Amino acid sequence: MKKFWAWGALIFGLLYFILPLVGMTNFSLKMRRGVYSLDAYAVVLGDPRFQETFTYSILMALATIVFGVLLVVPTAYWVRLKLPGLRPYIEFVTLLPLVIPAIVIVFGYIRLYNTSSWLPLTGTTTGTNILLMFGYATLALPYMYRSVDTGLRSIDIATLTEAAQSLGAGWTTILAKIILPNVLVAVLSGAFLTFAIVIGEFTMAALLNRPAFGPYMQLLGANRAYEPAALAVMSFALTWGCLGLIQLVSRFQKGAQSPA
Amino acid sequence: MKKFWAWGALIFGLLYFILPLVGMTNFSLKMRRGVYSLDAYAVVLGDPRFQETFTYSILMALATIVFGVLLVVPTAYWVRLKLPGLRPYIEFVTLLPLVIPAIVIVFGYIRLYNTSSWLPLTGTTTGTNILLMFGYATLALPYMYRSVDTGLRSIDIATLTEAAQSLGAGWTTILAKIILPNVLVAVLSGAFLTFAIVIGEFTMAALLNRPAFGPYMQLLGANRAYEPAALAVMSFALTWGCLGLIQLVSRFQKGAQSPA
Amino acid sequence: MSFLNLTSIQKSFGPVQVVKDFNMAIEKGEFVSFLGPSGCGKTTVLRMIAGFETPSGGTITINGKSQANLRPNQRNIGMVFQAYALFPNMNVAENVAFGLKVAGRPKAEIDQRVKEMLGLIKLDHLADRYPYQMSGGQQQRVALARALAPKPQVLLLDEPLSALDAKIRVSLREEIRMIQQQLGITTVFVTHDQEEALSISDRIVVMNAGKADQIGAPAEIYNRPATRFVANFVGTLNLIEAKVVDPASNRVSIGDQGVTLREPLGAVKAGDTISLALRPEAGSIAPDAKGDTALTGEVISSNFLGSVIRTRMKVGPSVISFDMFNSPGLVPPAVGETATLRFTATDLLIIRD
Amino acid sequence: MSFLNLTSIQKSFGPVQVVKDFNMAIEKGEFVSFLGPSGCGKTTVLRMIAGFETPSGGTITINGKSQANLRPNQRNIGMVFQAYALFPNMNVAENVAFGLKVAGRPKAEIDQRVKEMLGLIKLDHLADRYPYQMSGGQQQRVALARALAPKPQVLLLDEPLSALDAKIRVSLREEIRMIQQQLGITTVFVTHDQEEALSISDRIVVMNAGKADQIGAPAEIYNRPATRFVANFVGTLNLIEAKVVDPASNRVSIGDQGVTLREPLGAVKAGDTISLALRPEAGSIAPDAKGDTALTGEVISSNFLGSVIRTRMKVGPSVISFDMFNSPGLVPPAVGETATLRFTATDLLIIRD
Repeated sequence: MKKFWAWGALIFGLLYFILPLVGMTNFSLKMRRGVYSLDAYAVVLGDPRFQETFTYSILMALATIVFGVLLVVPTAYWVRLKLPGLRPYIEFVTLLPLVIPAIVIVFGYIRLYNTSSWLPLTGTTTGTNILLMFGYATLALPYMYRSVDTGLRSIDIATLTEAAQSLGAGWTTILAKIILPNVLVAVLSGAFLTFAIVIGEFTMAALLNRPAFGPYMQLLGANRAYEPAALAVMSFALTWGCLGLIQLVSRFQKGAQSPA
Repeated sequence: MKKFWAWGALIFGLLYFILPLVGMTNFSLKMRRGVYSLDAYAVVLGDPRFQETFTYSILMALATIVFGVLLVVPTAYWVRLKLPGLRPYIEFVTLLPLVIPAIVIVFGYIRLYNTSSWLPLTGTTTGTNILLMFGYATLALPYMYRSVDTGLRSIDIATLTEAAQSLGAGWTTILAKIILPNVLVAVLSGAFLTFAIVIGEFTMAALLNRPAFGPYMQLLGANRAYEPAALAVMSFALTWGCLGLIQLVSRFQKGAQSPA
Repeated sequence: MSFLNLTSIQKSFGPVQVVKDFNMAIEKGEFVSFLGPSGCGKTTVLRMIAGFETPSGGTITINGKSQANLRPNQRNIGMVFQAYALFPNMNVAENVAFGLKVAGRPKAEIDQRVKEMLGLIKLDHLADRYPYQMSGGQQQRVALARALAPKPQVLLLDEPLSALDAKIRVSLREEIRMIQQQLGITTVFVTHDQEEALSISDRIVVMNAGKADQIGAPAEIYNRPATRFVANFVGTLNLIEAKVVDPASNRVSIGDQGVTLREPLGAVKAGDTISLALRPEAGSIAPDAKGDTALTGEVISSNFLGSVIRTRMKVGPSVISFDMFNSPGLVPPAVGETATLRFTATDLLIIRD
Repeated sequence: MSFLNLTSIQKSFGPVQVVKDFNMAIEKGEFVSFLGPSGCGKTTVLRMIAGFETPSGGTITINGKSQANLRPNQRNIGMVFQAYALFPNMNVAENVAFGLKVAGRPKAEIDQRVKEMLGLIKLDHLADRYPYQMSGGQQQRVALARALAPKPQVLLLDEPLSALDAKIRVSLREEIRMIQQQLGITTVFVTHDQEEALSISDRIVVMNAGKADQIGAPAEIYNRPATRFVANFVGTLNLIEAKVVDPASNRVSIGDQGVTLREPLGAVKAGDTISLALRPEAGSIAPDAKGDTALTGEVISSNFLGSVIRTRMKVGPSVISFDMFNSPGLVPPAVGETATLRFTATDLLIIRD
């Protein structure tokens, strides 16, 4: 029984993840006929549109992370501490973005904030960027919220808050000295996931017509042969790096905190 | 402090979810100049391409659910029971699809299983459908796995399994009579989420060039005014319905099982 | 006026009234335990003193000052929790220093005080440890030091020993009592463990369904329980049904055996049924047992519990348990045998509620 | 050959040897408890009998048949778990019927047997309830009925009472013992609670670090502990340091007070230090206390614990605790007072390990 599952997992993993990756990596190295080379990567990295879209997406990711952290951490803390009855509803809300297609969200934004509306956000570049960040934040909300909420669950925030209060601490001290340091790893983990999601997102950026990395990847994919493979490998390496960082950071946390 | 957050949540909810929806719904009803009508909905529902793509996506969703359940339930059970040390790794693997852009997965599949490869899946319609289902299953894997795993966590499967064994039950009996009935709700909840995801998915279906509902929505969005709004509202209603079913089913479970 | 006064305290959560008209005056330096089963409101009262809950009615004063408008962080109260609640991101010294830092004391004073506190709990050598590197007992001692460091007016202990192992529970409770007496700090201790409350307190409040059933010194609570609830909750107790034979001379009958009580029977008449209480350790069946009263009955079971042997005897309609200290030579009475239990009539309490 | 034989059982998890050469023969119908602290291997032995763990070495036979190649569902063993482990999707009757259904018994027989079992645990009226609708004590009784329904050869109880409240724990343990004696089923009971083991068992195995330190009847375990570990784990115990004065006449000195032991001292010489054990309930300081031996010392503390008052006395280098039953008239000795503790010399055990 054990062996059966071990083999099953191996074959599944091969067909699903490893083989496509290996195949693609192999292909991306074959731009120069007959030999392996990094030509495709050089072409991609040298493309000014690559640099432009990649920088844009990174900046958007950072903005989304800051917005998400400011929104999620105090909310999750307050809900756990004072409004535990609301938790199912908040969880429900944070699940919504998983199932509302990105298209619907973007269409809604465009209809509501178009140039002839009361708040013509799509009229300016900054406005559209803000809308896009809102959209990204919505996409990342489930992961950020769950990550922070799980982090909060692992410490007994109610008792820690009361202990700090009885020692004379106010809300600012409690949030800054007790809560944040103890969920920092969870926040970072949520931030990395947000980063990975924003870098890879296609639909929203395309529909709002912003120069993001996702649409650039697709454009390349439709018109070139080797470059998109190189791009995909790079993109994969980046997200893998993010995931690796999450794991590293969680392990660091395990070392520094209670194993319970 | 409570009030501040309550207001904040309300305003946030309005700007983020409710207003876009209201605006879009309102717009979708204005196809006939000057009066509210369901014309846009009639047009959409009457479109043979709508019927075709919608049916296709529903069938794909069902296939994905069946594949996912068969893959996830025994795996999650076995991992929890016998290989708890593997859980972090399995969780890691199930997180991957969240951060590997769908584009990367599809590119990988196309490169690996194209018409000149050892397994030319993209050469036939059935093959491409299978590939697409694999892709969908990958997208849905995190939700399905987490849902089932959470369901398994809420019952003490190790002890229940041992209790059943000591009463003479073999593996089949245990899975069929003890485990499945107790995680059915979690499985359904994962299935509904999968359904919602498959119905709304765009990138994979578009790149594999299959007649799915997501690309149809985008096509309509690019060329029409009122119909896409109607479509988005319908799509939202569908996903909302799925989420409502999940909640209903979980509440039913709470009634029928331990409140602990 | 006492140091800590609780006057007509009430607390409702929605339709449920958890605390009903609770009154208590605690003197400076006193160690008072709130003892009761879970859900009796003892923790709620403690949390109202700390300011974590707002009373639905009544007033709380500490040192003559009403606490009504003070938030928890303004009350200068030390609190120790069942779950230790050490800050996981700080080491022992930082945990103990937290309250002093928040109060903005100068660094030299903080260092001095932290050292003093760690000496008090004898953990000087662990100042750099993090909570997860310590045992539960050590963590709880650090929590105690942290609570005491800012010199609080009142120390509140919320079941601080419940999460610990039996042996550490005993040693830590003795340490807590010693430190409390040394510092002379007014302390309220919440527990559901009667032995804990009996061994550590100056006074005990036995709480039942949101009210104080009895307030008194440990021996008073144990030996003269005021209500049936207190008698049952504090220690093990035989409840014996008796029939009044002659109210004037305090004669009652248990089964068909006559007994003369010492306590006046009060307003009852011949033929009434009353309840009497007898502690299992009050009587003895040894041939040389002393006592002015005897009850004879049939032994129905005899259980070896380690240091004591608990025997059950049927006397009339009631079953009476009694304990004997185990000793290697002792032969416990056999089931079915007839035994005579001797005790002093003053050990028979009349339960009136 | 006994009914259930464990011969040279060993079990390692990776590099950690949890069970080391464990031997035990259990007679048909016997009630045997495995008693020990957590991590001593008692549960692991039980799980090897059930087949959930495979021994690294040794053999297990039941009724003469080796269990080595039998999977857990082929062993016909009834098991009750600490966590109840009722199937949440089945009601009480379905839970009890599960084992019989799996065995493919005819429906009439199943119904009959379920009714009989529910009668045995006195829960006939709750047959249609689901586990979540019942209290912990009721759930555990159903778990017992479920385990007994298929008439297992052996009943295994894995800390079945640990999750229950104190009062229910006592009543359920008496019920378990009664049912066990009624059915005459061979039973192994795992617990870390010495009172539980002492009160319920025919024989007790005290386990320590994967080995059986002592096997014997409850009174034997309590009164004549074979090792220091058993003496400490079962009951509370004073360990007293003594100096050998004259090995021939069994004279030793405690502090500067001479004592004559009853047990032969064995291979020691004058001047050697030995450890003696004395139960806190063995002696008394009452003026009329009997006993051929006395120790005088200074009282250093006196704690009211409810039914007993525990006093500590310093005698030479050792501190001796002793218990007196509380009684309303008793005045506990004051700290600093000199007291004389009288006891029988046979109560002083020599600890040799």
